[in-house]
Amino acid sequence: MFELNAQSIAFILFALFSLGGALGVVTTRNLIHATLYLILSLFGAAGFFVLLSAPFMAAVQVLVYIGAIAILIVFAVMLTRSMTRLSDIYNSQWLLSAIVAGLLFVLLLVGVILPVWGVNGTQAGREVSSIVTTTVDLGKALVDQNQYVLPFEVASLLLTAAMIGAIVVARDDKE
Amino acid sequence: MVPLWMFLAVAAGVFCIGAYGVLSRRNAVAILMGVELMLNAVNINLIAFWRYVEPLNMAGQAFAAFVFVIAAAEAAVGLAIIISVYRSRRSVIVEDVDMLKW
Amino acid sequence: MAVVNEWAFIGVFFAIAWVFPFVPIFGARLLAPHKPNAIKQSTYECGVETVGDTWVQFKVQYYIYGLIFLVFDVEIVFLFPWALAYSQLDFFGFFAGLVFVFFLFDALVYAWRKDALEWV
Amino acid sequence: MNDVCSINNLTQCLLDGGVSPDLANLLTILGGVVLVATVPLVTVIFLIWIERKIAARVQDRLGPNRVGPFGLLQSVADAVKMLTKEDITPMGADKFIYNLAPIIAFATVVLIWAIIPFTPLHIGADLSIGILYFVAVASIGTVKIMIAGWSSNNKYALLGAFRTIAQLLSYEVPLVLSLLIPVMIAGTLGMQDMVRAQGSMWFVFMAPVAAVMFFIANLAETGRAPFDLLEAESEIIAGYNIEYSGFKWGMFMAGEFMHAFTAALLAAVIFLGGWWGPFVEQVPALGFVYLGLKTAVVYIFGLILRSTVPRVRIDQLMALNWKWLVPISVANVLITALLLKVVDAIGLAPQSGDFFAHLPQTLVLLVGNLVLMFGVATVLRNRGRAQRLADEAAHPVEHEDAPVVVGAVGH
Repeated sequence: MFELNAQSIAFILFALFSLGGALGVVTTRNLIHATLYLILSLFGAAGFFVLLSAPFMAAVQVLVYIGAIAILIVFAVMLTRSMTRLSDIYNSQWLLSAIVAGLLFVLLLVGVILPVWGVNGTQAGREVSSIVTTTVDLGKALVDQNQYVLPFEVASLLLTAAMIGAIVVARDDKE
Repeated sequence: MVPLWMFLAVAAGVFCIGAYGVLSRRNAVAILMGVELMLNAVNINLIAFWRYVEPLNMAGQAFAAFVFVIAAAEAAVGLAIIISVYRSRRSVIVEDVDMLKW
Repeated sequence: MAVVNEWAFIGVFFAIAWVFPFVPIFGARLLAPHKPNAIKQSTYECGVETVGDTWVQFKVQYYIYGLIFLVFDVEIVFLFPWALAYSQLDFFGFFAGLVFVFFLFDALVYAWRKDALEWV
Repeated sequence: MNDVCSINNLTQCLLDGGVSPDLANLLTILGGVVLVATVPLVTVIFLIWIERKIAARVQDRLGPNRVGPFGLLQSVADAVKMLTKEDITPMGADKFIYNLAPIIAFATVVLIWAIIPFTPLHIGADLSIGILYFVAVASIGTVKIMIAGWSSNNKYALLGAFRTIAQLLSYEVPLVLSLLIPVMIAGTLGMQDMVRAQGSMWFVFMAPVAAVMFFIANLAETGRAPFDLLEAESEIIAGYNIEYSGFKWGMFMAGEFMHAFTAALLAAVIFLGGWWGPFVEQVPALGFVYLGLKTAVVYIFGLILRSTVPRVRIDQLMALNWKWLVPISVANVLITALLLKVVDAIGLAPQSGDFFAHLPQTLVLLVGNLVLMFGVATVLRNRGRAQRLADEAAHPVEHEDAPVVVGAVGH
């Protein structure tokens, strides 16, 4: 059921990136290091998108998350000087949070994922289609009046609004 | 091909780690990074289900695309708020920002 | 199969590309002298001794540029599928793109009028 | 059938030799990767020589002429020198990240070469999202500068890194916007298809504004004069790589030289028809020659520009991008989109692949671009005149003894 070929090796590698990076993000004291772990984790997810035949999404992932959001986080870390002052990176409820997160994971895995899509799950026998839609179809769907043209325009409006709001909030009015 | 449940398991793992970060970190920027991880886990799920269940329907990819938009807007506004709070209160620790508490 | 091969090529390329710069750097480590001392390793800033913390306070303007870039980047990325499918779209497709770009331009005009694009 | 083993039939050759299919596949890919990745390494040695020679000629000097014929081996000598230089890690530096940055700097440039179509047959990986791959890899470039500046534990390195990141981020916007136009005309993101679509007409004739934008944005992305604020010695003593020495510094420099060349290569592929030229379909190897010639034209133009114009200030740099390049690029996207639909509606869209079928569409797009250029020129002229009049009103100049301005040439 799980043979060792190029795809599965790549999957294991990306899973390690993804999970290891995520663990690094939540455990590192230095926030610049945490951002680098975040980049690693996001890169692993981009690898998943390639394996799932959605290369456009992989490119967007690298471009938007690594090229823009990670840089923005670094700017914010620098602007708030937030890595030098913290003596304690976790709050008082960290143990409770860890238990909740662990329980949530077990619940998701044992309660939902394995019974439905696992080896003997109810949906395990589904045929996986070898035909997939391409980026051209995505482009058509995004501007089709019966599909996603409204969300497409609203997304643009949302980003504009976010930018205006962020400029207003971030700028120093005293200047 | 790699079975679907493995993708889902990794996504669930990333989501829970992100949730742990959000719940336990004191620094606001670190909390924001946790939120980004959670959004990213959702994206892995969306694309995995799109590929394995409905590869001919654009909904999965289109939804993932809009999640990107949300993530970008959230990072931009969230970090702007953090910078603004830091300017007025000289702190990015969420417990220090408790004016609305009673 | 061909598609998988293309990406396998990229994967191997990612693995190999790190080796090329690593080899000479590692070679230099073997060949070059290595005699560190405190003066040599001290931070070089303008010839005088360095003062204070490296984490100087940065202007918020850097963040504003990053912010505007982020918004533009995300919007342009969504224009790529549109541009890719453009020859197969009807006039409504052009109109949808026009409205999308109009909002983008709107954001730029706002930032301009609010002097958010000025360096100082 | 074919007795000679070459990279084109390596898989078959290995299979005949009794190697298992998976291993044969892997070996083929590995061979291709090593081949594609070695080309930029060899090229960069000559690039540095060409760059120094041309800069020297422009400034009426001789340039390197001692080591080897015409000084050709100068770069090799430099490399040997750098290998034996002591490499200093400053105190307080973040060791791992400090060492990682030059590796990323070089690797990200090499990675772009994976998608360059050299001839109709020779391309590393013809990805379906080729152009976006380039944009994505290029955007990793900001990360290397950020971590190099941060890990050095030096105020000037950090300040230089922040300025550089602001510059790179800003100029990425017109860069990516200008790439939308070839994608729109060709209807593909793949690099090989992009070159094929230029068989009868290069995109530079259909989209000259986009080509100029791509060129200018790339000058800024690669840190070439007049946008070389990355290494502004006079303002911020060097930039993000100030604390690096030995071969690590060399990696930043080699990466920069190669990035400039790679940008010229991409401009040739996307706008100047790539490997297209006479008889290239009969003899695919000619593609290397044509692509090389076109790249050389773009690259040498950039070099001459580099040694001619002085450096801009950072506020001018930002204003140029956000107030000129970005609005022009956005307008250009809309004009091209509208004209393409109009051309389609009145039936002028090319029906076949030959030159005359493409002529009407090209002319319409060219006229649209010229109108845009003329509009920009008019705005520039009017604003320049208003500025001049305001200046003269404020400071009356006596024209007889106007001061002689000694212009700063190059650096």
